[in-house]
Amino acid sequence: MKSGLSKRLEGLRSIGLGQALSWTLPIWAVLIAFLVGSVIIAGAGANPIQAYAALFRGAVGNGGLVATTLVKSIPLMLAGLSVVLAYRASVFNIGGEGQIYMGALFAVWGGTLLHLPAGVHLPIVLALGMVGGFLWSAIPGYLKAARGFNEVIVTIFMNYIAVAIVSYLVHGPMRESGWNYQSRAVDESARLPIILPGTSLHLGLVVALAAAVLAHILLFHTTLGYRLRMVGFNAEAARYAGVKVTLITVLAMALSGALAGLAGAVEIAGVQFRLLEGFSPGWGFDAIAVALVGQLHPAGVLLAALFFGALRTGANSMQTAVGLPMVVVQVIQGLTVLFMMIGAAVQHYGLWRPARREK
Amino acid sequence: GGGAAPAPTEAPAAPKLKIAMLTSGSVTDEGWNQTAYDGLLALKAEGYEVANTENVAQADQASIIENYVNQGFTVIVGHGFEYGDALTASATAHPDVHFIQIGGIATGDNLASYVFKSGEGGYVAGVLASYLSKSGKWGFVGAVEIPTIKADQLAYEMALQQANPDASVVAAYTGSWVDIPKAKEAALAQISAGVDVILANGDNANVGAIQAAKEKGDVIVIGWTRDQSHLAPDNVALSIVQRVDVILMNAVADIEAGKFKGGNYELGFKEGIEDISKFGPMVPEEAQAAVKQAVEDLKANKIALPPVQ
Amino acid sequence: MTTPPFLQIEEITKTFPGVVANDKVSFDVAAGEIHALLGENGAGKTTLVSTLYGLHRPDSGRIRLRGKEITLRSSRDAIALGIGMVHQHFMLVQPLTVAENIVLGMRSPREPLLSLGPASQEIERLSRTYGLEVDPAAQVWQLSVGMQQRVEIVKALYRGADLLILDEPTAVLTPQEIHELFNVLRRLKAEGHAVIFISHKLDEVMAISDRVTVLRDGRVVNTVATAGTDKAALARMMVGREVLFQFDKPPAQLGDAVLNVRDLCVMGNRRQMAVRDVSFDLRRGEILGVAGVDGNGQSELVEAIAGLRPAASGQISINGRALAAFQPSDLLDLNVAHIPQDRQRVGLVMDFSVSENLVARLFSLLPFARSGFLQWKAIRENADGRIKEFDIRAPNSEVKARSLSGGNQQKVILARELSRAPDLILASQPTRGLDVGATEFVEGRLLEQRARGAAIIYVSTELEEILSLSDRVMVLHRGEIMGMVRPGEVTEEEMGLMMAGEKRMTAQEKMEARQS
Amino acid sequence: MLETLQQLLWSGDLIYATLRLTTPLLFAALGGLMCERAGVLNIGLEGMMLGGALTAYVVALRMGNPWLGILAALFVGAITGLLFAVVVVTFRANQIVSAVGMNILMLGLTGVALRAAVGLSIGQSPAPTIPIWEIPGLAGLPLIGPVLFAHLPFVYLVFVLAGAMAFIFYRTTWGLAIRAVGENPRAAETVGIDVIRVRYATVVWSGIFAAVGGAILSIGYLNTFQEGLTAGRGFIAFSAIIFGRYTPLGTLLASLLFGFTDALQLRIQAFGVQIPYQFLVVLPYIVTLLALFVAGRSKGPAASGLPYAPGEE
Ligand SMILES: Nc1ncnc2c1ncn2[C@@H]1O[C@H](COP(=O)(O)OP(=O)(O)OP(=O)(O)O)[C@@H](O)[C@H]1O
Ligand SMILES: Nc1ncnc2c1ncn2[C@@H]1O[C@H](COP(=O)(O)OP(=O)(O)OP(=O)(O)O)[C@@H](O)[C@H]1O
Ligand SMILES: [Mg+2]
Ligand SMILES: [Mg+2]
Repeated sequence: MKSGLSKRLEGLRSIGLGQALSWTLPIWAVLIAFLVGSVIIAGAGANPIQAYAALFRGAVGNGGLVATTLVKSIPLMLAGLSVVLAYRASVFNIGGEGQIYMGALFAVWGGTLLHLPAGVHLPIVLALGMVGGFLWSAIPGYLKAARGFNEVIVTIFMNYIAVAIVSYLVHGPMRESGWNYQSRAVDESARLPIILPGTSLHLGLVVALAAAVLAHILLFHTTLGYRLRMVGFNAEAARYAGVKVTLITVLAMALSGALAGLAGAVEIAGVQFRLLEGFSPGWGFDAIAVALVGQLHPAGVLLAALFFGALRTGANSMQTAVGLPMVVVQVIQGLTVLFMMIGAAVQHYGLWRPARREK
Repeated sequence: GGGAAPAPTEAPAAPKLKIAMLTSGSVTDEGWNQTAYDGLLALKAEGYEVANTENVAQADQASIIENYVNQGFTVIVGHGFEYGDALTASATAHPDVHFIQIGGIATGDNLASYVFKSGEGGYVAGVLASYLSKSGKWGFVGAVEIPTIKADQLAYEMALQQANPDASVVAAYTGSWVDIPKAKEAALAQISAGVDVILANGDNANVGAIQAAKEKGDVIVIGWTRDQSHLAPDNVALSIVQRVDVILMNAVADIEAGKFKGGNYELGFKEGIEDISKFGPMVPEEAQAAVKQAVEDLKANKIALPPVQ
Repeated sequence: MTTPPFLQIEEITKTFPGVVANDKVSFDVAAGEIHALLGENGAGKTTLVSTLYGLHRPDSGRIRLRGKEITLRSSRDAIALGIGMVHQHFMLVQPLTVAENIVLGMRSPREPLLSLGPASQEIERLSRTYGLEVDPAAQVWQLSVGMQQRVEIVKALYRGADLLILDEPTAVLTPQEIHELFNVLRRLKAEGHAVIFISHKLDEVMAISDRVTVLRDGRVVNTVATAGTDKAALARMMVGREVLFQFDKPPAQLGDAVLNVRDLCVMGNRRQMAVRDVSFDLRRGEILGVAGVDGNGQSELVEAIAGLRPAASGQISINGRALAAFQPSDLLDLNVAHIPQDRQRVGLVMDFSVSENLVARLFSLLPFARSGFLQWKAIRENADGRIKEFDIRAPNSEVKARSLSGGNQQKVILARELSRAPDLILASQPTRGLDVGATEFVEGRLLEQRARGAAIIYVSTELEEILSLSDRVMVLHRGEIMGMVRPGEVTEEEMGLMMAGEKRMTAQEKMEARQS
Repeated sequence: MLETLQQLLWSGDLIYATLRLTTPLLFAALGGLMCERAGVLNIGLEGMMLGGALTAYVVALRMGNPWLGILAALFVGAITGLLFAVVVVTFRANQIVSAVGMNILMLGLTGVALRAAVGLSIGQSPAPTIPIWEIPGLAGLPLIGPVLFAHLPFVYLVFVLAGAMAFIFYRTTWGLAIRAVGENPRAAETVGIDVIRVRYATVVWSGIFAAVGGAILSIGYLNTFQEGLTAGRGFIAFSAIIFGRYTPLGTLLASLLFGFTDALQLRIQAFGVQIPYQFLVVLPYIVTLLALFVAGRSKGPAASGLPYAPGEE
């Protein structure tokens, strides 16, 4: 028997998993979100055109801003890919946030406790970040696959626990000697080099692009990816075909966590260098939106992450230009996700027509 | 350099400074962030062009600073210890811009940090509390444990130890800057454990703690950062006031006078940067005098505060 | 003139995107008539009766009931007009009780409070009147399929149905149950109810109906009086060509034993022992039919052999290899093919392309994968070959399995499972729900495999089919072997008694019957 | 130390606080339970609570009457529920992801609306609050009176509602229809139940319930609002449903467990126990996870999370 929880995933499956949907859909979703957003902006007493102009200028107005937008997209790209891996196997990983924290934590350990030559240190630190996320998410993966726990609750709860662990560590054992509640900074040798001199754009972009390519290869060109997608679409059929469903489910969750952990590690090695409380502004949650707007395709995720990164970057200019609080950007993000989901459903089922038969 | 240099539209005459401020929380928090924002508004009233970004995530600090610099802002204020790295990096990258950190210790040629003398406020609060508490049980409610808050918690406890070795302080943190209901609940928990004086030091958390005291009637709260008596005039005995506006005014004046120097400045009662509000009606003369004396002692460096941990 | 017929269907047309499911369908049904609807898969039978029940809105056409034109916006309207329907897939809510299911959606006399007590009494009264025994307090999931069907009929009668529609009601019943159902239908008919009866089984249609309407490609071919026609004529109308009801099956060429099962016990989903002490052998070139009412351990037996379900005790050995616990992945090594009963939920990944589905079991082997990387070229070439060989009707190998018709989906599974010349084939209900043509195709392929020397386990609930195809037939009742018989040496009635658990072999007979 | 802790456990204050902390959660959870039983997963409870909290605050402040604030929150809750229903019931969009979008949207909207309606002087603008209602007669009882019968009216209400919901689910035709729709919407449709309407109704109610839960926070316990005030309570409510095995009583107990551990951890802190507060703060999550471990699997309604289109075969 299929459990109710795995059945509900059919809802996700039924949005087409990227195959049948038009690539223009996200564009429409974004446009409509901006249109509706403008009503809200006007309602809040600002001029939407000015606001959007400022948003646009603030995101890509000059080379430095483009670089910033890219930098902000990097964690979203990696975390978004993480979501894709899990969702393709029908695992709802809402635990990206906690996995990002764990990845960052492991990366900081590697970057501060190990002292290795450049060229060796950085890869090890990034790999440690993946290990952190991998281990942290293997727990809910196991609880789901072997004990039938609802992974949504478990991952949500584990987010809180991860944040608390990091908070405890930067207050206590890992606190930098001196004044602040923060960890030491990672060694220079553990940092991602800047790839565009004069900007903040670091090598993490290349890491994210490589991760996208690898994720694509993994999903569509390896037997593991075939197993993963098979479990995602139909676990029973997968079991019948000889796939070890429990193992693949745990693995999907853990690999997803590894990518989220990498997002944390790249942010440490590329931008923040040290761990503080409140290290992530909620990438783990934004990543869900990124993955879905990217239609659960690695390439789509890259573009969606760029879009969200640009929103984040441009938001500040919008605030200074028209005096709207930054949360307006969240309005647009939320609307984009909703319209994207509506659009996907409409494309899949047709509008107002009875759905196709699913016997 | 942030790519293409901005085209500063400076008038040939002495240009008015453009001042931008970053806060990690919301500027409606009745505490740390709102106080800073009030300071910024004071500058605005003086005719300066000001801008601010609130709820700044750690990951966004650098880019927002960069953005302001690109927009031609010449003074950038990072309000909190967590801006240390971002301000240090930007200060190096933009030697012609002035950077200010409040509540931290980052320094640079063009980066000055101002930190409240750790523990002074907590000590004064402790002295007052020792007069107001009947039960000998004192409470401390914070949101998230950060250096400034912790330092004041310790000084508060020290004042207590001196006044009454048998009394005890319990501290509670809610773990969230915005969870006011939980802060209220934490205060209620302390009150039910017999606490009758609470020092509230956690931005939004204060609002919750003060409401708990108000609800319970005879519990006293000492507010923090700004005068919080309006939240519960019958319960707020005193607020320790942090004059961010003065810091900013002074710094801006220094900049305009060409006297601005990077470095780390500790400021307290002596410098007029920390202050006490007016007393609530429940504070007896004797206690008022003791508090004023404590302030004087601090100004005269007569009190050895616990070292920052 | 005379009174108009009870129900008149006039020029009903219903299209789905890309399909004209009903094309100007017209016929009528009289009160006290059992009217059969016949047609191949996809002919439009279900669509038509769903329209009659208010689940679809026709694009055009009219429905008259007792001479008055009616408009059905939902099944609520249909129920109010006295139309009741027993769906192909039962429409029961499993965790609810029989009584709750029956009153569901109706106004209660104590609205909004439920009043299950009086309802239960009424249910018991109906049960007695029509011989439909049901327990109002039982939860539906605990009931056998036959009992669930009775609940469905009571549900319709409880709502005061004058017209009862039954969509393939016999597909899941034993001969005895079918017999009982027919008695019920005759009683309903005697009371003046009109009945529309859908079936693929021509014998049943001949036995129960007064008239037959045949649909093909959504159009009415003809409406004829049952008394004036015969099976061959009906089949011809349905398919549009001559249909052979007999295929020539050469005598079995038995080879070595492929499968030995000893004292096998298997637990079912409801924690009951679903298979009890089953022992048998199977040799190359032999088809062993497994007969029984749905839910008597057939699927558990097959699943245990396929490694999908652990054996509680006993032993299974394939080609002389006895494994303590088979894994589904072992089937590849053991060269066993498995055509699962539920082709859409188990046999296929509906959202995978046809080419991906065609390698579902084999994807990790050469030439489809090399050191962990999929070889898409090989996978596509394989698909093109299979599609041609098995005449799979798909626009290309990259369309999703979901978009194929049921018959073609089954062909995809056959094409995959038979591709490696298996030693043992486990075929569970491989023709269920398929029409005459598709059934012919599947049976033909299995006989080919038998001729090649494969050993085949063939599970079916359809007696006629099982008797014509098998070399030996094992009858299961509540997980026990009731009999191991040879077609031709047994009557359908005897088989029916075994399936109902009323006749069983002795232990001695069982021992002897183990081997072919 | 142990003595005081023991004292605390007996003091009644812990029980009082448990009830108080449970109430907003339970409101949201009961709302979520209702639509969950009809087959719609609602992780959007968080955003819906936030909307209710903001509305109640602003309206109570502007109109000077907390009850008008509650009324407005009910209305906004219904609207939010309606919007969610349009997205997931009519358009059949994925329920989990849409809810994630919904939560992001509501966080933004409440932030923008707060500034537009009240500006920055939130601290200077306390809203009138719902008064405590001491149940006449009962509140005077020794020991239990002040603990059980001197609460916000919503505290009594929510327990009554939990009971009422159990009654509705198992004793009325509506409840039967809701359960049927969640288990097998097709079957429900074939007996004339309007599946879409049932789902709309329950989702709208879930919005209303969640909004009340939020309103209790802003103008029941507090008199103010801040961005993100609900701080994850909607997610906890969502998990209380699953943990409570999709029944009203189970959901009630799960919410109580959560409220209790939260009240307890704050009291452990108040007694100066030397455990890093970070670990105490997450105690409710850890306890719930452990409890889940003990409770084992919990199976939701069979059609939970699945979009439904009427008129399919
Ligand atoms: N949702 C759909 N949308 C469009 N076309 C469909 C849909 N479902 C099925 N079809 C088409 O309708 C036809 C018959 O499909 P159906 O599912 O009725 O198969 P079937 O009658 O069981 O199969 P067969 O006749 O091959 O045994 C096929 O051509 C199929 O491609
Ligand atoms: N909801 C639907 N959406 C799209 N196509 C449909 C739908 N329902 C039925 N069809 C199509 O309409 C045609 C008629 O299907 P219908 O189910 O009525 O056939 P049937 O005669 O009942 O077949 P079977 O013998 O397999 O039950 C088929 O081509 C089918 O694919
Ligand atoms: Mg069909
Ligand atoms: Mg049919």
